Amino acid sequence: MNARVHGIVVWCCTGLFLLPIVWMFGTAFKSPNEILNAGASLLPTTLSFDSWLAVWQGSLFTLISNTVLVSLSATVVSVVVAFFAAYGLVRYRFPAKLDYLFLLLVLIIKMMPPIVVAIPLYSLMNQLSLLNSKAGLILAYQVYTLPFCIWMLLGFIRDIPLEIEEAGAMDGAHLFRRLLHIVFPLCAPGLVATSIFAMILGWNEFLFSLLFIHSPDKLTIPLFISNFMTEDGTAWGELMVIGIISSIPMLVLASYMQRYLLRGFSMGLK
Amino acid sequence: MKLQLKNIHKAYGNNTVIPEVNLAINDGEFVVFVGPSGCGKSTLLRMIAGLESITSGTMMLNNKVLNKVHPSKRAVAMVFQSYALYPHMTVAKNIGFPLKMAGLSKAAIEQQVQSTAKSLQLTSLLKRLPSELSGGQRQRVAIGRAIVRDPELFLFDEPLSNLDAKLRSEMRIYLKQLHQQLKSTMVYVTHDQVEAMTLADKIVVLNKGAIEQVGTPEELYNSPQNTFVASFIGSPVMNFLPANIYGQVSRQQALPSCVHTVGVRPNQVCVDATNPSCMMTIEVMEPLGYARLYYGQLQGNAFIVESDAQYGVGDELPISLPRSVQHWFDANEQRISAKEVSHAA
Amino acid sequence: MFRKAIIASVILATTPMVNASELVIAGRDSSYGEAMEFIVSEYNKLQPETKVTLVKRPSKGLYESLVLSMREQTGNYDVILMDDTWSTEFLTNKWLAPLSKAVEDKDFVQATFDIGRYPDVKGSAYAMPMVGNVAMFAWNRAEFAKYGLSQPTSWTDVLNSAKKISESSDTNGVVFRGVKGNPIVTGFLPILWGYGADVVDQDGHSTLNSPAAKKALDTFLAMKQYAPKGVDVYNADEVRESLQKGTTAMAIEVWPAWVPNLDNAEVSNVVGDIELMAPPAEVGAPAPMLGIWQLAVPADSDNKQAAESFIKFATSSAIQKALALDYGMPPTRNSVYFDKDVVSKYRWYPQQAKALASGKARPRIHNWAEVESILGDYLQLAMMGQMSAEQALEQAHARIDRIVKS
Amino acid sequence: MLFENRKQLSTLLLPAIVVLGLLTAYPIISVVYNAFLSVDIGSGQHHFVGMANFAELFDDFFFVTAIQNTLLFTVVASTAQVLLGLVLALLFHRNFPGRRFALPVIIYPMMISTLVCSSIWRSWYHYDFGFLNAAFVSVGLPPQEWLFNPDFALYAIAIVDTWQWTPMAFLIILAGLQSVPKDISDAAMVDGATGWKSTLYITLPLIQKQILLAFLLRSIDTFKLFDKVYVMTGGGPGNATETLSMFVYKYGFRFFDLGMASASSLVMLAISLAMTLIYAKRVMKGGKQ
Repeated sequence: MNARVHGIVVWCCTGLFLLPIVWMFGTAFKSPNEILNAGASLLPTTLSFDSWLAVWQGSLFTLISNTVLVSLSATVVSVVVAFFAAYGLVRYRFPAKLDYLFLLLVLIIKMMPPIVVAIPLYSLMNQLSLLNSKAGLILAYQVYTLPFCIWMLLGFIRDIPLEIEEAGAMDGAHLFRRLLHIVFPLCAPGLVATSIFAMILGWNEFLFSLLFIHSPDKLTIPLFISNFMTEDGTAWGELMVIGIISSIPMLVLASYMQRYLLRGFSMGLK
Repeated sequence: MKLQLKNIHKAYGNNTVIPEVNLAINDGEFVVFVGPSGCGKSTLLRMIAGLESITSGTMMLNNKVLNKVHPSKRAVAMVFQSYALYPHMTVAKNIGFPLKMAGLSKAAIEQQVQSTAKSLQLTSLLKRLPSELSGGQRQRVAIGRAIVRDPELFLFDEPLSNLDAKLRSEMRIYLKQLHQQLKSTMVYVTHDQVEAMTLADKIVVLNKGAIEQVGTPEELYNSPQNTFVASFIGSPVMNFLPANIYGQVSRQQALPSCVHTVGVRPNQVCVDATNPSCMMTIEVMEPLGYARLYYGQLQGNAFIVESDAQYGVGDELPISLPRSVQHWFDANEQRISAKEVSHAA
Repeated sequence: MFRKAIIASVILATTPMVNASELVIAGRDSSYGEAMEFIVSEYNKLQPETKVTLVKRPSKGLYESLVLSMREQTGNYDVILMDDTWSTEFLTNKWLAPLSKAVEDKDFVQATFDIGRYPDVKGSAYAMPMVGNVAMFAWNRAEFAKYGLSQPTSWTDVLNSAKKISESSDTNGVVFRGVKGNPIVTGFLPILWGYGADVVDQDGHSTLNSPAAKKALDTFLAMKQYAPKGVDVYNADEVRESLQKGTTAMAIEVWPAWVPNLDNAEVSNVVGDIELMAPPAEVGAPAPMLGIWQLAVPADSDNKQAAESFIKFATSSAIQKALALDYGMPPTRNSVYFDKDVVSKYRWYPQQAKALASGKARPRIHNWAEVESILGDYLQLAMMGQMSAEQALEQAHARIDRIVKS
Repeated sequence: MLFENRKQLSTLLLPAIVVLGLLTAYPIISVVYNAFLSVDIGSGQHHFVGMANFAELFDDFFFVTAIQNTLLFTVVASTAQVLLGLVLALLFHRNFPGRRFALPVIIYPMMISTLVCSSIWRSWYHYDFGFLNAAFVSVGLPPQEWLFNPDFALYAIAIVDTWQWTPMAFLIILAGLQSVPKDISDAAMVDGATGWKSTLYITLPLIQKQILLAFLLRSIDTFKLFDKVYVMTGGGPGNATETLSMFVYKYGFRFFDLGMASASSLVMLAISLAMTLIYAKRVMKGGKQ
């Protein structure tokens, strides 16, 4: 397959994937009346900003900045903690297969339905006086993100040839300098992928945010989104607008980070 | 004495890899560990590097015990088989890395990297990533990274095995020059006896985790201590014949009774059309250019002869086995020196 | 708006000042949220010293938040908005604080106020009714006239009219909420009650195996063939849509809050055609289903006094009138139902007041949600034809009897 | 020697152990404990009921259906996602015009809030007014019953999940591909392996761990399927899309019946553990000296 054909094929696949997103953007710019009678149309006949005006309000900025703060912090904490843990688990020898046991336990945590975790976690957070605080939410998100990050990073760390690290040690780098100068940059694609996922987990998290936060000035985006889907009906235009607004920061982040993802080094032997 | 290994023992759990090794390496020596794969040579090297722990015994560098010193603090440099270049760093960064770890200033690093690169003819490649280099270039970068900080000891772990034959012999000469130039102590691991012979001041032959013999290349070649060393050193491999068969195929007086096996190097067998002691049917012939290798059997024992005489496959090769170049081994495969024999006689 | 401006001054004279404090109110989003926001802003005009924080929970999140918070006694909330079906659980768990005698007011529709008393209708009030929802029956008078049908008075009438309309036109006869869970149950309850049957009796035993229940379910299932395709996944959205688009002639269960725009020509094709009335009964008098949203003070609140004053304010007639007119919130006070401004906007309000007065609350059992969910599961299976009406009721009966906690 | 220092190891693992221990020890213990209790949420009173909760669950025809549905969904959705993700990753592994822009686009569905995503598709699936049926009719195909056909509803949701989460499998596998040494595939080319052959025999085995990881993570997530069902079908029609998570949700949050919620969670855990252990084991292995 030559590069041009290859490109066309990929872009066609991409386009197909994109259809619902085009619809989302189209609907966001349709007037309420046009939404009602949309049928098979993807794009609006006339641009309408009604939905945007309805969503745009003062609290939106607070909501977004809260969400960015919470999910970014949760991601950083998770990725750093998981990076160390995964490194230890991959490289070090454990007695009695304790490493596998630990990984299995981590996996079980990941498998737990968040709802059953939420109820006891609520009591715990209450006792720690962490209810209704962003710090508490960041901590609570670790239940989702940390097990995930540990498992994600295992493979990427394992892919780094041992000899490169040994060379680092011979060159005078002790553990933490080796992690910083060698392991960390070499895991970059894996770390980026992991961070994006962790970030998404935090970004779209609904349940803990609903239960653990009650001050309006600390709420996150997903709760705001649910405002547009109520028993009284779904506000389609508004829902699509908030869908776009809430996904843009993630998209920007992912676009920025993708170069690390696509960089990748040949770590082969020859 | 630069490096001293006393009663070094290595085991993984119940699995003993190195039963006991004692070795002394002098300052400025080029020492080669050679042996078949799995003989423990790499493990030994990695213990010197600090990458493997020492189960028991004492290792001393410059008369200081090294056992518990972390590799990063040993002032030992190592060149890996895979070169282990940092894929995300340019050549300059790779070479400068040990200096950076040692806490040198940027200017100092820059200056040393430049001079090292110059000596290795890498100056034009400094901005490249390892993935953009050829095998030989990577090799030189790996060496550059090792020499840049002037270590107490250089370790080489089969550094040439990933290169093609031509490059390998070039690099061999280069390494030899480097050693003469730096006059530093180097320990080199290989499974290739040619490399060992050409490079070493001192060869350590290892087998099953134990040292079989230590000596200069000539010593090892001329008086191998046992059949293992005898067969491992020298190419093509030494011919071995049981003492009784040797008696039949050579027209010699009876060998001392303690001799069990007789070894003759192929290039020391005479092709003697006029007065052969026996004939060998040529089964395979390999021309080397300056000579030919003839493969056949003597009374059921494989035998190789190197000679410039011109014979073909199927021909009967007239050979005679001179006494002066025979190696005698006893029932335990240990060398019996001529002195011992004459003494016994 | 002029009316809003005068409310504050009216109430200023009637409400005692309370000390400066901070109130956190757990409310709902969407129209309830906007209504609450209005109340809060009016209250702040009156009590500028009191900082009121309104927490708008999504409708599927309020209950969970409340239970967790009150169970752990966090004291997070000072005022809560709650559905009357939750009150039995909250009250028996002693999670609510009693209100003072001062909240009693004869102006409230008695049935809506009594729902907040504990342990029985003679007990003291623990909650005040803010929104007086009552399930109504909707029918399209114009459509009925077309086929010479008259107002249905029994469920058999409904079924026959549905048949007639469906068979003679493209219009569907009847629509209801068929989606699994709570919706299908509330869609079915008016019929069940209309047949004189119920889910549980006074002592909290399941009575779903009664012959009347069987008849009710048969009627309900028979209606499916005159309902729009896919009614098994219909929810409020779809019911409203079918009514307003005029594609369906009747709706079994319509909550007034869903349809403030029935007569709004911009979104409705049936302006002036739809009648809302108390649901028909097959035997005895109609028993419309109450859906009261109450305001209460959690026992763990630290500002009970201020909270009570807020609740009283929020349920005052001036506020209710404003809520009814501007936010379509059905009131709970007689004076508002018969207010002429209000009636001129919602012509069916007198009907609604009547329905409210004779309204019936859903069973006062501890775990109604669970009972409702079980019943909903089996109703759906029967609706899908995967089980006969008899089997569905029998199995629902057995399971409900086992788990019900009164 | 590099990796034998216990103190270093504890330093590395301690943060994770502290965070996870603090957050999950109590929840895990309480789940296991509560599964054998009958708990009254209000008073906090509880008494031991042995296996009664489990008996109740397995006696419930809806629960058994939920297990079947969940397993079917997990297999279908995670397989679709990993396969599609693999194909996309292989396509994206080679450079092409505009790759830098196509990548963010292709992972965009994952960034959209699940609520919004489920709503978009709920609207698309609407029988009368939905985009899909409108598109079908406009090209002369009959409209489909997407969500209210009990035989198709689960697959309809699987389509949505695949749309949203294939990007995750794609990214994991792509990241794996990026760390495959280029010279290996080049060497394969020299050895005469053509495109797909070199992919099949050379590349795939090298990224086997990433493929397994994608499978592992996706099957855990799909096994927990909740939001989409909640928004799109509520578990219906009938019990066609009833899942285990819906059960746990119902017991945990609608009824606050901690005993039953914990018991159903344990059943969930047991099944998902049994299901994933095979590849979890293979993902865990290797990498040490």
